[in-house]
Amino acid sequence: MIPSDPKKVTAICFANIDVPKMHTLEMARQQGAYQFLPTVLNTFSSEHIVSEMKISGLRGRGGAGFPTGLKWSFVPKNTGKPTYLLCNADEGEPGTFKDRDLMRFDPHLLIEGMIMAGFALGVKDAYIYIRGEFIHEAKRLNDAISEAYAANLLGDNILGSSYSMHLTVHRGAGAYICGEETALIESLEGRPGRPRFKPPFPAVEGFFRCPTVVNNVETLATVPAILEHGGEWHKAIGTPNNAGMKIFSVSGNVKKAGNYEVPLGTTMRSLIEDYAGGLQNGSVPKVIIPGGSSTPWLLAEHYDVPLTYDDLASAGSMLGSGAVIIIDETADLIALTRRLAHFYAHESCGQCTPCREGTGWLERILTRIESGQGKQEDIRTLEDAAKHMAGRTICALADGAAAPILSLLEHFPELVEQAIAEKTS
Amino acid sequence: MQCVLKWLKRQINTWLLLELVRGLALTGKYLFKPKITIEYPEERTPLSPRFRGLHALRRYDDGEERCIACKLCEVVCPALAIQIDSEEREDGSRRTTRYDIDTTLCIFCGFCEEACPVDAIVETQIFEYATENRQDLYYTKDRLLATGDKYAKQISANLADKSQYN
Amino acid sequence: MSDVQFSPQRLDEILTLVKRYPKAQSAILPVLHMAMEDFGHLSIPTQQLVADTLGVRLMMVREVVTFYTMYREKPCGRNLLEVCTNAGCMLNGADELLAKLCEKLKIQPGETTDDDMFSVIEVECLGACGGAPIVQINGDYHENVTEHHLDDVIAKGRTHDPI
Amino acid sequence: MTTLFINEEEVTVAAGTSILEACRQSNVDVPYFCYHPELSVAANCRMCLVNVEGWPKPPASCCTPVSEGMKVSTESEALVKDREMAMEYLLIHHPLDCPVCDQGGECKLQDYAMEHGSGKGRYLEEKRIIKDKQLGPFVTTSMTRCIHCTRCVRFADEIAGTGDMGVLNRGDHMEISSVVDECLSSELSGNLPDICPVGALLDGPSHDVSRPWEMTRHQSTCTQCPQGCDISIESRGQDVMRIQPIEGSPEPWLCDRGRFVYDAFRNESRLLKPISKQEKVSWNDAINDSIALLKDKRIGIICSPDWSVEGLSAIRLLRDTAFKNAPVAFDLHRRDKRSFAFEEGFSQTTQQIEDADQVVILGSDLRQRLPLVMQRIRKRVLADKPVVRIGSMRYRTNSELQKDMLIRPRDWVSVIASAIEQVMALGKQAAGMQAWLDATQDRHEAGKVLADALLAETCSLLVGEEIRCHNDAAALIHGLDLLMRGCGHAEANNDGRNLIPEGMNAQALTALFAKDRMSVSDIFEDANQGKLDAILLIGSDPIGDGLFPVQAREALKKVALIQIGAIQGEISDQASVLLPASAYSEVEGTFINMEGRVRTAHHPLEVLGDQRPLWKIMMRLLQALGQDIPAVSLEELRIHMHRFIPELTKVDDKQQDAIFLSSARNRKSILPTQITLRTLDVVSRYSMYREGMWARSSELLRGAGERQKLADVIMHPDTLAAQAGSIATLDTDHGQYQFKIDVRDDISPGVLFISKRGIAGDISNVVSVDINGGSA
Repeated sequence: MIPSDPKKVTAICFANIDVPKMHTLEMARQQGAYQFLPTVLNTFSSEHIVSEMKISGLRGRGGAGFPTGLKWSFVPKNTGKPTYLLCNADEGEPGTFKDRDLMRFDPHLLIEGMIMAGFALGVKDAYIYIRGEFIHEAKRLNDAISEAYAANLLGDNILGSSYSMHLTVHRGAGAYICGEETALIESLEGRPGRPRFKPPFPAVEGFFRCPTVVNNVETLATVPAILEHGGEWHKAIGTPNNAGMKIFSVSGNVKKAGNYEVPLGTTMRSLIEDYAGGLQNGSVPKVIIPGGSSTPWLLAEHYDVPLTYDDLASAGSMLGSGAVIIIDETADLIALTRRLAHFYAHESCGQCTPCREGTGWLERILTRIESGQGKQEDIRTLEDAAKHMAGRTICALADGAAAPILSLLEHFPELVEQAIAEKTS
Repeated sequence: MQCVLKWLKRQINTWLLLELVRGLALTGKYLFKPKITIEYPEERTPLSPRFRGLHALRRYDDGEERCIACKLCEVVCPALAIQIDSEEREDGSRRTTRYDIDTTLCIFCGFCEEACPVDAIVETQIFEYATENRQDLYYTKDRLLATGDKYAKQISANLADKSQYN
Repeated sequence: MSDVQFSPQRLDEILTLVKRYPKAQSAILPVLHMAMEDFGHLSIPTQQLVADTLGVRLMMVREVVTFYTMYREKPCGRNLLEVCTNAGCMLNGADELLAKLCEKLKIQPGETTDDDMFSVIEVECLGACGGAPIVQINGDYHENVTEHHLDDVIAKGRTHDPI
Repeated sequence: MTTLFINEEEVTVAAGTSILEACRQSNVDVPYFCYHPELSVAANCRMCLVNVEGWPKPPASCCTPVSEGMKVSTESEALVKDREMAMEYLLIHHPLDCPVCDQGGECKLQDYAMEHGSGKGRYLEEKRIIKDKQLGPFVTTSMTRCIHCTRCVRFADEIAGTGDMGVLNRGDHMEISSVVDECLSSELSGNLPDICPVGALLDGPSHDVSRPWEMTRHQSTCTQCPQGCDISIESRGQDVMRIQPIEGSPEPWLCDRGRFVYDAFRNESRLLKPISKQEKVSWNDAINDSIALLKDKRIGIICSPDWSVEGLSAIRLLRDTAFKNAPVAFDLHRRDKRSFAFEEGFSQTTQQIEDADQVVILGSDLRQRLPLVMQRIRKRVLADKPVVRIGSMRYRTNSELQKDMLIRPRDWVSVIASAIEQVMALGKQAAGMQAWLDATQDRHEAGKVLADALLAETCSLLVGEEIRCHNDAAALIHGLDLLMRGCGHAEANNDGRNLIPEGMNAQALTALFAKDRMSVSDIFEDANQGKLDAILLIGSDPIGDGLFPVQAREALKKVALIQIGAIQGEISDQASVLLPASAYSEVEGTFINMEGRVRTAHHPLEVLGDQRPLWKIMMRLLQALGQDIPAVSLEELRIHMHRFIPELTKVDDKQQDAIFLSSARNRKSILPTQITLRTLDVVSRYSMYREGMWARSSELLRGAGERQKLADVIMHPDTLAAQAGSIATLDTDHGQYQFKIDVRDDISPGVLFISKRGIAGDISNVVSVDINGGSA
């Protein structure tokens, strides 16, 4: 149970994560799932929900941090076309693993959130796009959905109300780019996940050219608590412009890697030391990747940065999906960068020239440098190729691909130069 | 007075054969100086490796002709002396079926050499290709290749020499 | 028509599935997953079957099959070991683990053992970095994998038992 | 309208226009690869980046709509660097093989590399190599050069509608592929090399032969179908290398027939010297021999509609001066023998057809017959505008039609009658409707489809060969006109339908020969009955094409044939004298397409051999016949032409696109007649790859036609239990024929589809046949 005093809230999405058998409807109901749903369906209006969401200050938990209420308010009414709600569960950003836990341990929270969101947006058909590798998680969700259908929580006239919604789990098939919302839509339409250019935005023309809202798992899982306790309650958690709790997936050279839900505004040091058991080696990390591999690196000097969208932005990085990767002194940063470059080259969808050709090129240069064949001019080439890729493409994958390389060149130029100098001779 | 002196001077020059003596002295001087003329065709002056003489088409070491029928020489030729036809050979490569140079039109500017991306057409150091009729000055592909084959070594050496100025 | 066919139950399942989407083409991904389950890999006749079943063009299916990494056009070994070597796992020794695994099986990443028992693939982040290093074995996530664990897996796999 | 600033210049464009389009419209140069005005926007090449004031990142101009007051700049230091890098990215895997690449010299990548590239690549690793694809005989590929702009994929999807190209793999392994080799089955496939901005897709036939700078471009008009596209013929010396569409013409594409027919331009079947009694002779001898056969004789004139209007005017002058009462015929497919029974041509422009609320295709294999009109129909379908079809076969199209009704040709009367009845029931009236209706008995359900479409605000009827070749064609067409008038789509006394003509110049032919025009079969009949002494055949092949080869052969046993033409056909063996005339690609002249749109060919190919322009031959014949010569120059001839067709006086270069000749209206009311019918209806099929002397002489088109594998005779399996491969004996008006039958279930039962070539042509003029013993 989530306390109604915002000061006492310790978890929203993960409130019941440790409850055994929480994935069953029986146990979920015992813990309070779906209790508030009839109230929402029978007494709340769509406008009310959207305005509560706006008040709550909830920002998208998938990476971009766009205010959820605002996103919902963009959906045009009375277009004559159906509106679709898609849950983005294509969790693929290296370092991120929060949605997986949510879905396998507390799937009903997500389902409840989707019903409420769907109700607010007038959605008849909603889909959960889950990454293909999550075979068991997809099964968990499907089982939970079956239970929900059996209990009339999904389907026609939910709980006797006039609202009907169908929910389908759709498995991806191994493409990081499908986590981008328009690529996800393309993929759901049965095509390769190649992002679309915007405008038109999905809220206006998305799934099969109909208005579509795409939200992250964590975002949707927060909705029931907000509607139950009110937008103001949620706003009171965290810091003023960065309201609420956030799950951080901590990985890398820490003692206790895992998911930790903390209020926004908690410092990085506190997250690592109080929750993740501190570093494997040493006391201060060499590099912190604060929001998944696509976000620029922070150094030890930012160890005390409060974890909010705004503070991380002013530190020169991003909160992203909240995937904190801690790298200590033992790590080979060039190898790590090369590995990330390989990842982006492998995952580039291939449509935009700079990303298609640039990601592969960057990987090959880094491989060469790592294997001792680097040349002095490679540094300049790396910088050029990375810089002119970022922000010149349809989606942000190129930005993500450029970020680690630009961070490496900015913060550790001597490492690269050393690698080139040492091994070439 | 001046007039008389001038007349006297001329008389002396004439009657003492002084001009002849001076002339012979000059001749005599060159008789003993080293000679600068050569006895062409028995003797020849050295030619620059960049000399632009008769054209030749070159081959690769394995005997494959270099020319890929890109027609850049044809289009660059200011005298319109080159004519090329091409087609896809059975192995899929682009080759000429005709490569003619009309040397009566050619002004030996060397642009064809410059334009060639594969060093196929070159101008050799051959300049003695005078013929008894104009037809023989029309060089077909076979003749150009034959020239290239015959002087292959020399052409390569010249190209190697030239390459240092590129 | 080729001899690759879906079973009647599968066809029923596909029919139900198609109804959940506004257009049948949406079902290409899930139906391809089913085809992978039924036929092990996606040959061109299988892709044609999927296209015909859903009433879409073969090219659409081809595009999807070649774009997503989980669809295999060629058969792989009986046991598929997918080792994540991305950042989180790499920082926790995934590269060494992969090297050891390959050494044990005497193959390179991307290859299948001669007896067709094991295929090893290097994959991108599996989304479970908290349990790095991760190996996905026949679809199951194995977290905090050690060399010792891999020995068990190989031993089990050799006995023809499902891992 | 939206006003914005491009490089500080104020520009006003339609709202929703992209920045790139706005730049193009105001002649501001923005480099791009993937954008194509006729295709959807992909925004993947990232070459067209521009700066917009206040925007943090440079947007791709092709996919960013303009907004009011937007300040766009297309030149800045940052953009120079961005473009330089975009070129570098594109070139890292692009081979440096410009010297052997046919695109070299007209390559966007080459041009932009010079303009925007840095001149030096820093990529040191291995380059990507991609296997070439087989895309049929017209397209040669070199996929390693591909820059993945996906124009070809979008073309195959959106324009050709075949969808057989796609993008495989991802990242830098991405490649463009066709799904199965050799499957590019579009009749527009020749456009692929044109839209490829680099040398990945190249023109197959001219591969490795010529370079762009060697080409001389000749502007002309294609007469391979009534569409009459503007073409640019590219020649290298005497050889014709390519035919391409002209930018800015009404149609942006060119069909394969119009494009690859050039193969016949330099074919041995070209008639280059006068021939008399199978021997090459001088012009003087040939003219003398012709005069011996023509002077003071009763002659019939058969001419192709595809000559320039000047040439046709000269034919009229010849007839008026020397052969006053000679019958003239153009159509090789007209079974309806009533003279001046109906006139061909459109009453709408193709744009109006594209925009209409409803379009009905009546009995036409539109994709084969008018591929570019089909293209417009496809655009409609993609825009969710309805298209319905009634016909005796579900001819393959590249778009899904809303309704597709199968009928037998004998049902046309009852279809139209049923439609008339239904619109009359709704109070729509036109003078003559009732009389038309009274002359009929049966009603057909397909009439509902026609009537429903006619009730829309605007409606276009595309009337095809099934009706034009019907032996009650005049009545059917009149019925359709009545429907259009009754439903308010056409003024009283005007045509409303768009009757797809057999060839070019339909409207001009009406003006030139209206009263004297008859069916080709009439001329052959007259010859057979001894009413004629000679036939003057100007440019067509009634034995190789058309419905009357049997009659033609019989007639030519009795009368002499003088053939004038640019190319020999199957009939040429029978000709006493053959006079070589310049081909359509080799004359300066005026052409009129099916819409009545006037096209002028200004800069034709050089004349080959001893050929003369048709009008000069006509004048020479007149002179030899001892008549005054009405025109000694093209200018003088044009004075006569303007006398015959006054509308053409308005034609000058600048206005030619605006001038349309109106199609003549039906002058009299023609009612359906009863025809005795036998068991099967016969429909002759048209193939763009084998119809006409030019197409048949073009090896390229013949090859493409063979891939199509058109069977000689096809029937529905229900028709007399026909089985594929069985031999059927057909009882016709000309005796018995035996055929191997092919079976298809997308045609109407009771119909025999005859492909026009081979023996099948012999019975194609028969309206109906009986079938005997479908034994194997």
